[in-house]
Amino acid sequence: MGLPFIKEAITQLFSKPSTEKYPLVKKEVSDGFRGKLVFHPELCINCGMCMRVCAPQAITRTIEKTEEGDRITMEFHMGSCTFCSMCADFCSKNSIELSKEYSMVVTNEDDLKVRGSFIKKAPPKKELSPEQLAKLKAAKAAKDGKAEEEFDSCPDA
Amino acid sequence: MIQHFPILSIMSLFLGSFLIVIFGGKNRFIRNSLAVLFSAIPLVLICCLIKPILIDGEIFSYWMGDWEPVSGFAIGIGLEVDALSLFFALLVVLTIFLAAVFSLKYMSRDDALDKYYTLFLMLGGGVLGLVLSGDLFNMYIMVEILTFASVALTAFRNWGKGSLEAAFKYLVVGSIGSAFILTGVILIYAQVHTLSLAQISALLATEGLTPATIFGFALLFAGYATKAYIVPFHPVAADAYMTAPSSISMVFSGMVNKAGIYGMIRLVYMVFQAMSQSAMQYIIVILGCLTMFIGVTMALSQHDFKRLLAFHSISQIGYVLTAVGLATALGISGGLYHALNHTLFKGLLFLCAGAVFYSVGSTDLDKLGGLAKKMPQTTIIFLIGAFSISGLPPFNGFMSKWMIYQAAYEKAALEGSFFYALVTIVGLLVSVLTLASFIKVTQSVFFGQLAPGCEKAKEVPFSMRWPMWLMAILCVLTGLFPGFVNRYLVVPASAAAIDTTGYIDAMMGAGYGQQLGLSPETALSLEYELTGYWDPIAWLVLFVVLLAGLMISLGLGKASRGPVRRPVPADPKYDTFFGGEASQHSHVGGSDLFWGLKHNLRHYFRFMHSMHSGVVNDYALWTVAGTAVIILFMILFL
Amino acid sequence: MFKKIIDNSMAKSPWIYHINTGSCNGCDIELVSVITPRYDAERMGFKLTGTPRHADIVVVSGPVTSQSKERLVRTLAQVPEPRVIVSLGSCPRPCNVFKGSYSVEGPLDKFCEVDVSVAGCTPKPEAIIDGLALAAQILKEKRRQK
Amino acid sequence: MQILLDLFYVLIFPGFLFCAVVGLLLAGIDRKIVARMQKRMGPPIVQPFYDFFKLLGKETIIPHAASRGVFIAAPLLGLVSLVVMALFIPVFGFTAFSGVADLIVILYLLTIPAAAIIVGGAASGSPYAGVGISREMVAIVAYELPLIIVLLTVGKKAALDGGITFSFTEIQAYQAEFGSMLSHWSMIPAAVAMLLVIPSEVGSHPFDVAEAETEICEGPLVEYSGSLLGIYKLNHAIKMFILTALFAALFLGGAGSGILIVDVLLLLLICTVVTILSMSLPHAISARLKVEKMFKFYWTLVTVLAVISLVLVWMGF
Repeated sequence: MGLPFIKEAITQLFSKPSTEKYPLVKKEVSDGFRGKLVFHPELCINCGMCMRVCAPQAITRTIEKTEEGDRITMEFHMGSCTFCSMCADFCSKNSIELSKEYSMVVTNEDDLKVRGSFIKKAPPKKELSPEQLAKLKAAKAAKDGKAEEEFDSCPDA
Repeated sequence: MIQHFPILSIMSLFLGSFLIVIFGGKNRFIRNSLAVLFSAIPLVLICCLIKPILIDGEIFSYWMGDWEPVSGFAIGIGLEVDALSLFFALLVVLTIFLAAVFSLKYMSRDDALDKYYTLFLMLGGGVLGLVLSGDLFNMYIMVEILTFASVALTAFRNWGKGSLEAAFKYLVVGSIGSAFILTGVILIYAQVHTLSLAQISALLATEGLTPATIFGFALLFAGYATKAYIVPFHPVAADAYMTAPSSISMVFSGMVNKAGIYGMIRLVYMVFQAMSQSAMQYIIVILGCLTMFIGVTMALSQHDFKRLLAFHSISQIGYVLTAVGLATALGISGGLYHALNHTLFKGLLFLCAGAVFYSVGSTDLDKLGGLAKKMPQTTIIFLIGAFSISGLPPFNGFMSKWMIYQAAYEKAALEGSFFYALVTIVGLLVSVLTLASFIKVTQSVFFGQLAPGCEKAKEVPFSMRWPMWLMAILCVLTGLFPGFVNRYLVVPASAAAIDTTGYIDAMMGAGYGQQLGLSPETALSLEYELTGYWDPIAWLVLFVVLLAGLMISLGLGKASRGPVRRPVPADPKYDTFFGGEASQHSHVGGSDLFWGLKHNLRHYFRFMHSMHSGVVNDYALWTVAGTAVIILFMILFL
Repeated sequence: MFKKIIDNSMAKSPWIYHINTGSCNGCDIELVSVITPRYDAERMGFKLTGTPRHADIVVVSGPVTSQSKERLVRTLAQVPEPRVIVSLGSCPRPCNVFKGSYSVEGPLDKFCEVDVSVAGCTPKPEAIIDGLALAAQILKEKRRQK
Repeated sequence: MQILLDLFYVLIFPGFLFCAVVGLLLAGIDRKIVARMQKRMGPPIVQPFYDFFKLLGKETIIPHAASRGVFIAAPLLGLVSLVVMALFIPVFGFTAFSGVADLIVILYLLTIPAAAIIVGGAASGSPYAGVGISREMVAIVAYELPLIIVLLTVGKKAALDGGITFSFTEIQAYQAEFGSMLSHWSMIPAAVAMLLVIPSEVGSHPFDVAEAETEICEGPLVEYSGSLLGIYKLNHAIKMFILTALFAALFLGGAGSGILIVDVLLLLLICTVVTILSMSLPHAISARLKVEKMFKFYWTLVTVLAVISLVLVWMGF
């Protein structure tokens, strides 16, 4: 029965422990660490790419109509995130980046949500003359009968 | 009048047995009251003898029909009651009485109870006659009576599995033992022409042992060893104890094997005075150690409550024998003390097994479980018995075992013999194994999960409980007052065991020994002291004070401590933890408590299992072979 | 005073019981790494126990799968009060990538009150230490309020 | 007055309070040293106190399947027998209840805490406890044989007139006259055997087969919670003190300095050293043994060591 670790144990007893004094001494993480997400709403263009690539569906977008335009709120739920960094990679405007903050400890789940909102101004509306309006109305009424489904399927038209 | 008490007590047992045959067949009440009455009479009579014999140190001799010795030759049949006889007689009558009371309820579901009580009282009469007798041939007759009564009682529940088989084995091995005794008696009679123990003793002491007497002695020794179930003769005991009704198992282990021990002590100390020879000491101690160790290791691998207790019974008899074989004052006192304790705690444990059988209908350890909630009193009683047999202080087993260890180790120091040091080690180890084994019983019978068949178990009726409680209290008392027990029971008995001259003189008339040139010296002095003697009372008081203090402090700290919750039914919080699994789907189970032990000692256990084959031919062979070895040893070395 | 000692000890000796309810093992490994010499949570009194009866902090990792739901509920019930439940990693509460799976019964909040959640997939050991320290403080508060 | 003094002995010194504090401190030192040997920082030395007080504040759950009385009484029984043992083990010249100390009493008393764990575990009705107590049982049988031999060896060696003794008073007297047992070379194997018996008797790490928390959920303690568990942890700590003190009494005893405080401090020093040697070191360097390996280890190596001493002592060395 060999006991190879006696020497090791005794040596360690008189040397410095390798424990990091974590809560007292904060620790820097290495490069490339993907921590808590930082969102720069001023860069976002509301393309929705991040939502499409997010596997855990941690990103939600809410759109409110306001006076100045649509108020778009991006909400990144860190509690549901896998930190794959796909959203950041796909963001053409670099409005999403993953910081080095790793300590995400909360008692309330809502505190884990990273939000950012910006206002997407509505495009300036063309002023139409009454005649033009009447023309459009007539055209619409003529169309109504034959192409209701078409209209439904193409709401942008 | 008091002179007649010994014979009256024997007669009352036999008379009771005949009366039950005549009147007990029809009426249950008459039968039961006869049984209790005629087992209580000897108890009273024998207790009356305590004062003159144990305390005042008299020796009663009684010649049947007043056939006193003629010109120094004993021609009549004598009873002789000295302290040793009375000591064993007390165990016998106590056991008989308690077993009779226990039987009333316990056996009430069987039929043919008149035959049961007949045999039962006859068995008691046989054992009582044996220990009170002063006549070698009379002892043989009593041995025959008790053997055949035992055989019949073993087979009493003949509907049970294996009881007829056990009875047959008992019959064969018991008959071989009886035959040895008879042959021994014949040989001795041929040499000395008398059957009185006292006279044989005196004549052998003056004339010395011849090869013929040694041969006779060896046969007698082996015969009584068969009755005490020491090692080569033991396998039948396990079967018999297991299949007999529990009240009878209690009687077997409480007094029938004590009868064998009594016979051996009487023979080696008194009649043949062989204990001064170291060869004799060696063979008794070796047999004792073997009995101890094999008994307890076999007990470890048993799956039946009563069979396990039976092997423990064998093992504890090994302690008694070892202690007796040490031939020191402390040794024989320890041995007798242990015999007393063994009667109490083993009787108690067998009664507990009986109670369990009465409530559940099984003694299979694998089928029992969780009875502590159903039978709380039996559990406490069983725990007292288990602690006693394991020798935990302050129960009685501790005291006697301690005397035995000290005797063995002192003997080792005295003779400078390493052998006796090993004996001490074996003794202590066996004690630990006993504890381990009883933990297994406790765990698998009383604690653990409630087994499927045990839901309807109920506490046994009062008439079964109070004999158990009485014995439990006696267990505690004999543990708490060892000084008292020593002074009034054990020391007089051990003094009587070695006081040959007094015995001879009481029987044959004063000065008989001196006439033959026997010196009146006693072989041993009974002065001993226990090194590091402790006071169990002080210890117990301490224990109680501490426990009370702890309870109070825990109670006071209630404000600051979390609440102790009582279980709420159907709340998963109070379920047993099965790793989150529902209990019915759990695969966890500790089936074999001694797996690690058995795995490491598997060769030993395999050998032992092959030895305990259950084949009666084998057992007869062990008996004869064992006897042959004993005879050979004695002729060579004595 | 005695009460105060007990309250203070509460925060200084939290024992952890760890339940894996279908986790990918990532969080489990990181939790174990917390008791390695490098992070050594024992210096703050944390200790992994083997049974819920001894636990103060229950750490749950993994989305609650339908297989593990029953076991989780049963085990959580067996933890004595006061207790704190920590959800470790992204899985237990919003179910992470397993959201909406036929075999996931989560979130954990359906079955018990979750006190602390540590985000990360998997959280760094430092984050786990932070979370456990917070849980210990909550434990003390719970004891005090009682 | 005598009663007050006795109460002081029982409750304060060397009884309950003293051995609880010292035991918990030793447990803390053990944990710290083990951590340091494993290159960790380790908990503060008072950590066992925190654990104990915390457990007092927790809820105590008694499961359905448990038999309530025994479940509650078992840890108390163990604690009481340990405190009683503390009264009997001499601190050099001083014993609280002199003349009653005895090797055989100690031997039996030592089995009571283990039996208490077993009985408590059995009473809890858990199958894990079943596995645990079966292991505990094998452990008891394993370490008890060498322990018996060691005690008998000391009992023979310490007797002055060629006889034997089981009395601590005589053992101390012998050591006061002829120097401590450890200074006789024939006793060294026995001392080593005793050092190996201690961790197993305490249930310390490489030999804690019964309470293997990673395999069988703490074995017999699986259903215990709250203050009852706290008492078990206290028992464990006191056992550490008792056994190290027993080692000190058997092998490093003597007259002492005569001043009680100095003696006590010396005893504590010895206890600490013995704890580190016999418990921390094996804990730090080895993994838990399998139960059958443990049995083999004790019945071969340790027993042989003890027997060597016994034979040497019998030969008069």
